[in-house]
Amino acid sequence: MAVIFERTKGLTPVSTHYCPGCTHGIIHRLVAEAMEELGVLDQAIGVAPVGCSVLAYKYFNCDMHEAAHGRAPAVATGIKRVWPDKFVFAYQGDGDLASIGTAEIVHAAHRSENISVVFVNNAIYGMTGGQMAPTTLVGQRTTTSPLGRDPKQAGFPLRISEMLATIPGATFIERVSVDTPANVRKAKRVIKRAFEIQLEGKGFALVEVLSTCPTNWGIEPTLALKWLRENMIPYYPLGNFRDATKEEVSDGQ
Amino acid sequence: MAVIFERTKGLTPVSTHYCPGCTHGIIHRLVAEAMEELGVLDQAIGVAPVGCSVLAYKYFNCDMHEAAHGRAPAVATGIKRVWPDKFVFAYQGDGDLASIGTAEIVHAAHRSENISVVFVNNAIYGMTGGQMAPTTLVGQRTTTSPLGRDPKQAGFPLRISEMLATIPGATFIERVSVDTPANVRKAKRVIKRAFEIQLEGKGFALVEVLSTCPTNWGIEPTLALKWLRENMIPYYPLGNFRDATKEEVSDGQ
Amino acid sequence: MAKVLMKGNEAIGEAAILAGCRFFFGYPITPQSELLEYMSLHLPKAGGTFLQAESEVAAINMVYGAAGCGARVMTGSSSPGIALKQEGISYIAGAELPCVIVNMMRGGPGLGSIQPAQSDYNQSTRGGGDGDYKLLVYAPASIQEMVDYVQISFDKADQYRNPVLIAGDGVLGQMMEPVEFSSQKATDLPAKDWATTGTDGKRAPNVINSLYLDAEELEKHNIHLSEKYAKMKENEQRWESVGIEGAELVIVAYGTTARIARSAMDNLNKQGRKIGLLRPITLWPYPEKAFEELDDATKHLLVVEMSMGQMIDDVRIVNEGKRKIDFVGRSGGVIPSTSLVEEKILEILERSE
Amino acid sequence: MAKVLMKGNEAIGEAAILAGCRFFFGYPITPQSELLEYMSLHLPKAGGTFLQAESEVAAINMVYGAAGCGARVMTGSSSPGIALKQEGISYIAGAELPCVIVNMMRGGPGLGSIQPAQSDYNQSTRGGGDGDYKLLVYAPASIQEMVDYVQISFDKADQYRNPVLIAGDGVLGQMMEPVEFSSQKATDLPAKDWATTGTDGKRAPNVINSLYLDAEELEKHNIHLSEKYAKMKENEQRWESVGIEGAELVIVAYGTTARIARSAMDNLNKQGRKIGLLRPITLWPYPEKAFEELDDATKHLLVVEMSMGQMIDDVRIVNEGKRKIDFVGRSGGVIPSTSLVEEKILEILERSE
Amino acid sequence: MVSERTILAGFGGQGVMLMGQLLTQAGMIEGKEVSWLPSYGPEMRGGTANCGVIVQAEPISSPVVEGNATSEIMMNLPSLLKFEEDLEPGGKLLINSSLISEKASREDVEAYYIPSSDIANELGDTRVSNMVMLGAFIEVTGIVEPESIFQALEEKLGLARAHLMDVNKEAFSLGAACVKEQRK
Amino acid sequence: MVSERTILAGFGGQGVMLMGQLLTQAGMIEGKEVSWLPSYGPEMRGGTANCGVIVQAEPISSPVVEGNATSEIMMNLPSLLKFEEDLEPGGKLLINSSLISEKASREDVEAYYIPSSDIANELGDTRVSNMVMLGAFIEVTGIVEPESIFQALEEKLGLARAHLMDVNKEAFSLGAACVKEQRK
Amino acid sequence: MAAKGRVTFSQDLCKGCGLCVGVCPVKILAMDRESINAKGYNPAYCVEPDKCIACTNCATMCPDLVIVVERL
Amino acid sequence: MAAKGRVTFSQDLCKGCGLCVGVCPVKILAMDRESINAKGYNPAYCVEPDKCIACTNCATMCPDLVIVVERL
Ligand SMILES: Cc1ncc(C[n+]2csc(CCOP(=O)(O)OP(=O)(O)O)c2C)c(N)n1
Ligand SMILES: Cc1ncc(C[n+]2csc(CCOP(=O)(O)OP(=O)(O)O)c2C)c(N)n1
Ligand code: SF4
Ligand code: SF4
Ligand code: SF4
Ligand code: SF4
Ligand code: SF4
Ligand code: SF4
Ligand SMILES: [Mg+2]
Ligand SMILES: [Mg+2]
Repeated sequence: MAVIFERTKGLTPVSTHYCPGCTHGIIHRLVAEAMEELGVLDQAIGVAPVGCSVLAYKYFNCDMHEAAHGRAPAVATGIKRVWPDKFVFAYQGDGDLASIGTAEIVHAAHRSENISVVFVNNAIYGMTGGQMAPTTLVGQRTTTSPLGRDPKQAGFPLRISEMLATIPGATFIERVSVDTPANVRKAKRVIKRAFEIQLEGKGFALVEVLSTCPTNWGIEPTLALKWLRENMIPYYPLGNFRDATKEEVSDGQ
Repeated sequence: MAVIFERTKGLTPVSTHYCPGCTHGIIHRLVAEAMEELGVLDQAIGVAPVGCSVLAYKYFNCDMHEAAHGRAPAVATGIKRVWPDKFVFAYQGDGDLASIGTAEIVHAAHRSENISVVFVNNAIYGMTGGQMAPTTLVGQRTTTSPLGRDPKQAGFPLRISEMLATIPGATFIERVSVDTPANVRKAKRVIKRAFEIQLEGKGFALVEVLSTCPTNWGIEPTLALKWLRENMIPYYPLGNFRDATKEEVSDGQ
Repeated sequence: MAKVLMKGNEAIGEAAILAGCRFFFGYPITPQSELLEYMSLHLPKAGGTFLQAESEVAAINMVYGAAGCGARVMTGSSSPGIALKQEGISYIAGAELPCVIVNMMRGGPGLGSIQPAQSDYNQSTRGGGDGDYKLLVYAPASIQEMVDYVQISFDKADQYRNPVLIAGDGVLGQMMEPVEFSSQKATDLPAKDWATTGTDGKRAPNVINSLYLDAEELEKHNIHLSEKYAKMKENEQRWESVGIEGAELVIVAYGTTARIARSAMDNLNKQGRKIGLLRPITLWPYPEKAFEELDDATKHLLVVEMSMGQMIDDVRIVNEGKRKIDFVGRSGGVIPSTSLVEEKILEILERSE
Repeated sequence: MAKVLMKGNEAIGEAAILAGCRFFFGYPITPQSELLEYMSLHLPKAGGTFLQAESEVAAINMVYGAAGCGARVMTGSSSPGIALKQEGISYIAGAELPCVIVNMMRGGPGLGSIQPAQSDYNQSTRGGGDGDYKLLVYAPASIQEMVDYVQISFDKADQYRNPVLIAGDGVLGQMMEPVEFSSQKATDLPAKDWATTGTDGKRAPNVINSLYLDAEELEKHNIHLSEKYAKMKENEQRWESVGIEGAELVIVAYGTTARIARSAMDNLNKQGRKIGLLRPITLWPYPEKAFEELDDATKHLLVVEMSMGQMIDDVRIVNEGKRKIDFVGRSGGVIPSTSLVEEKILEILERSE
Repeated sequence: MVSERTILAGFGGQGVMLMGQLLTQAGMIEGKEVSWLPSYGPEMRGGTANCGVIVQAEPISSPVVEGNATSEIMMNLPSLLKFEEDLEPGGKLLINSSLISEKASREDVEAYYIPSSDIANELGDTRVSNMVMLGAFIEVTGIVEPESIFQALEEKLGLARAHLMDVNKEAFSLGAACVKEQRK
Repeated sequence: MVSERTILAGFGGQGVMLMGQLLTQAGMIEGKEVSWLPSYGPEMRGGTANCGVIVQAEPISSPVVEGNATSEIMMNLPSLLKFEEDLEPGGKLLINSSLISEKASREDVEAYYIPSSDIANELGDTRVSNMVMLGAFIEVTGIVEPESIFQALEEKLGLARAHLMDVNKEAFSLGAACVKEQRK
Repeated sequence: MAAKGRVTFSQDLCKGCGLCVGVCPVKILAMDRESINAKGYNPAYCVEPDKCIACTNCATMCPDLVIVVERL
Repeated sequence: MAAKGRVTFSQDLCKGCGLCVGVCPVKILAMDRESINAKGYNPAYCVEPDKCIACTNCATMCPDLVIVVERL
């Protein structure tokens, strides 16, 4: 008889403030387990964003720094430059990373900061009540696209992973999803791999995780997973967009 | 007997403040000629950046708006949304566009703002005295990379055109150079094409122009052109990176 | 027109549309997001454009562009978002463009809380941007007043070619009150012949700009701006005063806290006290003239704010040592209670009796 | 140690390195870029890290991160760049982290000019960010003083866990003067047990944060901050006064203008006048105590600034109507001349004679 | 003088905010001075919702109802525990007894126990439990006429949802009836 | 009392800033109070450069040299036109007569005309024309010892460029000689 | 033959989202519509504990770490 | 046979950068080391005007619009 699944020590023993069925909770667990399994919890400094996961500093069981909206990569840069040997990660939402924080994430990748970023794309601004994000799908209704996102007005959704993958310093970029147990397990492996890249000193790694927001999508949790699968994955294909550790030459030339 | 080359009406009759041999002057002429030839001068509103071309508002012979550092695409957005039928262009340097203004240019492309951007990449901050830009080449000495740009510390140079070309809304992205008469003529055609795309209402177009900064490179003007050719073009290949007007489907899917 | 029950944020949006605002550039933030949301639905219907910018920085620079075109344009945010706009606001003031900025203040500093506060008084009146510039700052105290001041703000912005800030707070943004959208007429305003509209071949190019590389030129510009601000100081001070004649103590408070103070005052006056209220409606220019109305009976001023006390500086400046100044307030998003104010007043009066 | 001739910007850099600063995050801007440039060459030699950030916004947030780690960290910019940092500064103040920020002021508003100015007085002392917070603001008047105050700034930042701003201007940044880097000893400072260093399995996680979703919690935090600021107000006021005893007029000026004012004062005193100079070294806390030293002979205060007059507010606050306050200054990047100040003084004295 | 300062509180989803708005709107329809102030705190994510409503003859200064409530509608236990102390002595306390088994802890208030969730359930629509409470509230306070509430509701529902009027009205009168019962 | 407030101005590339720094450093070496204040305006892109240097016994208050210069070194015509009025009556005005054919327009100043570009050219290094002017200036003012200037120059040049000392020294003495000539 | 397992729910942490229910391959999980936990939700529970095959699907999808899985 | 052309220099606008000189296919442009223009630079000029083939290379590269080219 063996316990094969239990609460990770990477999370503090508190209940989160997330809405029922919000997949932020799953992603928190994956990040925490990856840190625990890699044995870096006591050397880790995490950066929480502004967004629904703003209170991540209460949940991850390691030193944490709460950043300004969008600036987590800059804050993480400041931390990593001071402690090059510690494990530094940022956890960001799509409003945080793909909108207000665009410059900061592009340039963290550009400098190939040796940090790990977990990018939770739920195609909406969860925290502030469901406004449109750059990642909101065409036609998707939000409180600031009440008739559905109109590409004529607001453009087509931004694919961050594809964009960042063109940057020489972006060592590792992969998109995963947490809509099924299989995908959750896959996501865990990818997050762990991204973290290892930092431990190997190989530079910037980002994992984009497709996530749900049952509350602001107005869809109950199980159907939200289905919606993610049927609507988000076709536009945001899963897979690796760059793994410079496997490229012959990774000098940006 | 015919005048086959004379001063364009697109420029005011003043001498610029640019250093001798600075190719900002050539690029100004190309932009001005393109506007004149397309007959949009009296319907044009240009946006000047912060950088050596900050005084562009004195040179272009049309309504002009001087933007804050890096924010020209946002200012141009504000203008274009008010006057969708006027011709709106932004002129930006590489510090302005590729560093502080990263978010603004990415999102202007993301929304496919129907504007034209002329992006002058001289691999340095000219105006402020030759500091490192995101586009500064590896090993290039600047006042803030006095021993040469070290990719370990500052990453590999950012290729903006390649990056923006991944964005669905970026209708047209091309890189040109002004190092030879042939390349200057080519640059003119490309700039004109980019402007036409706006006139056709097809969305965001950006032309990256490789340019020199003899003063801060510390290289006299003719050799600066050679340096550009031998060092910049290999890293920043010339060519078109996206022309969605030629793609079958351009709906971002 | 009949009264309707509306949320403050939404009422501002409607008032702006009625005042001819056709462009809104903003970024979501609690407790202001409903303004964005309202605009996203209703501005297009009025033939206008709503755009959710990628950030507050982008939003204010879009406003800068649109204002340069001569458009009636608005943006809104809350405290940390307004902090991000400071450079842009300084540019707009420097380039002398009209626009209206709404701040639904919340607790700070930093990320703070999302609850109502008035701790951006300094940020609003002293400018967080660089250089010598001033905003015209209105601090309405009810949804009706907010609505009225939206029209006034756009008109004054045009008249002075200056950005106008409406300083609200989470209470005013979130609460509902009946409101009337009277068809207030816009004042006669000068033509915007400075705007970027394309020359149309009919005039020399217009330039929108805040750069003056020649320091003497910039100084001239600064002197011009100063003269404009002096004019605003002379003509635009607004306030409301209630029961100040012969008052033993006058409360100085604005916005939501002025309403709470008013309740406290009414309660005490019913008990036979003589308490007055001086409510600044313009935070800049500060209503210095209002203080001239105070009479010798008044020995005490009590400043009430939802902050640790920021308006005190302005009261001290006007007061010039004449009366005792006290302060009571709550901060961080806590709304002071009527009884807190009453107790403080009684304490002051007892102390001095 | 022998004197060396150094540019102000470079001297700050050297002083910071000597004071143990090992991290600098900045973005180029005239007239401050030499500080960046100096750091880019010399900080790595001292085992430190220089990083040119993608923007001022990123730079201040890198500072936020590094300061959270307990590092001695600095950033520098000039006026519009400082405007962009306001949100970040508010966060750092809210999270109570030590760091040193240098502002080499230039003309504003907006892009303004690149010439020396002091028109960020409000931005520096009143905070352009949201919420109730204060910076400790030093305004040195010579390169030597800048150097000395770099060490003091780092120490005070650590002591109070508060950002410190060094308010210079284009003149101080660009000029050269002989300077001595005395091996000033750092004061005894508390251990930074709050820093994010990784728990090492030895303690509970540390959190760096400015968010308090519960308003009452945030208010508690605000009260704690206020108490800290009160302590700073009590203990950190600094100023220099020259010849104020029996002075008929006292000039109030800081930084570069204080030096010009001093020349004017010396000239007039040689002509038999009795002019004094009160030079605030801390702009916040404002050296209110200095004004207690003034005696009854002094009927006039003359504020001299490279702005349209921003420090006047603080002088009015302290003065409480006691003395006549006049102002003379130049703005937009123009440096006031000694004779301008002399003429103004004579005009005031004649007027009142 | 008719005047009520009311705190309404419960879980998100219980229609607390709407209940407050209907009351406010009804007051406005009758030409009274009214205000509605919601809490919009982060606790909303956690699931609680509350608002303060003032309906009175004189102009409203402070819109904050805190410590001086003349009446309260408490839809769940956490709300009762949090807000009970804000009621003035003699105030009216309406408790949703379907979800709250506790009694009022104070003796100086006038408490009513309305099994509103159960009543709504019986009506076949749990969502109308707020209308049950509102009916009870109007019966207790008489601050506005039922007709004004119905008019406000009609405006809220609009044409598309006009068919919901009946069940809401029924819920309202069952709530009122429940109070009459208790008063006997 | 030895004291000079000097404005040095010319084209970028004429070594004006360096000249000012050497003077300042020399003053410091001699234990005098000194300051050097450059203009760093946008006109630098256009190609002009100027700085103000103060060398005196008492501590320096205002480092700004404007309207009260005791001496000036003008390397080109635009500089002369711009700064001539800043010279105090009786001040010393050193003019690079190789590039400036105009004479001083004021009569109340002591003017010297040094063909410094020509002299430098003859020495085979146009870059040392600043040292020619500096030699002349020191000869005129005596504000510091030539040795102090040489020591300052040595420190500036460092080991790598120590071989340039000789030509600079020669330029310096030719400048001084030129003044002696004119004084006769 | 599939492994045998046991699932334990910390019911008070459960937010009643139902994600676990849908992913159980042997369909033995359900929401307990009868009871309300401390958080105010109907918690999930295991209807037929014996049938659990210890696949961990439920725990993998649970956002609130409610479930511990053992292999017997 | 190549076209014939004429180049005219607004010498006072010239900044002496030399870009025109290097791109003339018939090598007829040079810097005038003798004269200094109003801006203080040695301006470019055409040494052998007759040989101009009106290719516009020089004008194309001139950053300061100094040169007008005519085809004869
Ligand atoms: C400067 C600033 N602007 C805006 C906000 C308001 N705000 C808080 S969270 C958020 C969006 C969060 O969305 P996202 O990053 O997608 O995270 P999610 O909540 O969806 O997980 C915004 C706009 C803020 N706190 N600060
Ligand atoms: C907010 C802000 N930060 C910094 C500056 C200073 N600054 C002016 S121009 C410039 C860089 C310009 O470089 P680039 O965009 O490459 O243009 P170039 O001069 O090379 O043409 C900088 C950093 C500024 N004016 N405003
Ligand atoms: S609002 Fe959306 S993203 Fe935020 S906790 Fe709720 S479900 Fe998750
Ligand atoms: S500094 Fe460089 S980019 Fe700027 S004008 Fe001179 S050469 Fe051109
Ligand atoms: S472990 Fe697998 S089989 Fe067992 S209850 Fe969970 S999902 Fe069902
Ligand atoms: S997934 Fe977790 S929180 Fe959701 S119902 Fe199942 S046990 Fe409860
Ligand atoms: S037009 Fe051609 S041939 Fe004639 S001068 Fe110019 S470059 Fe030479
Ligand atoms: S290219 Fe133009 S500016 Fe340069 S030398 Fe030739 S003519 Fe003169
Ligand atoms: Mg999101
Ligand atoms: Mg550049």
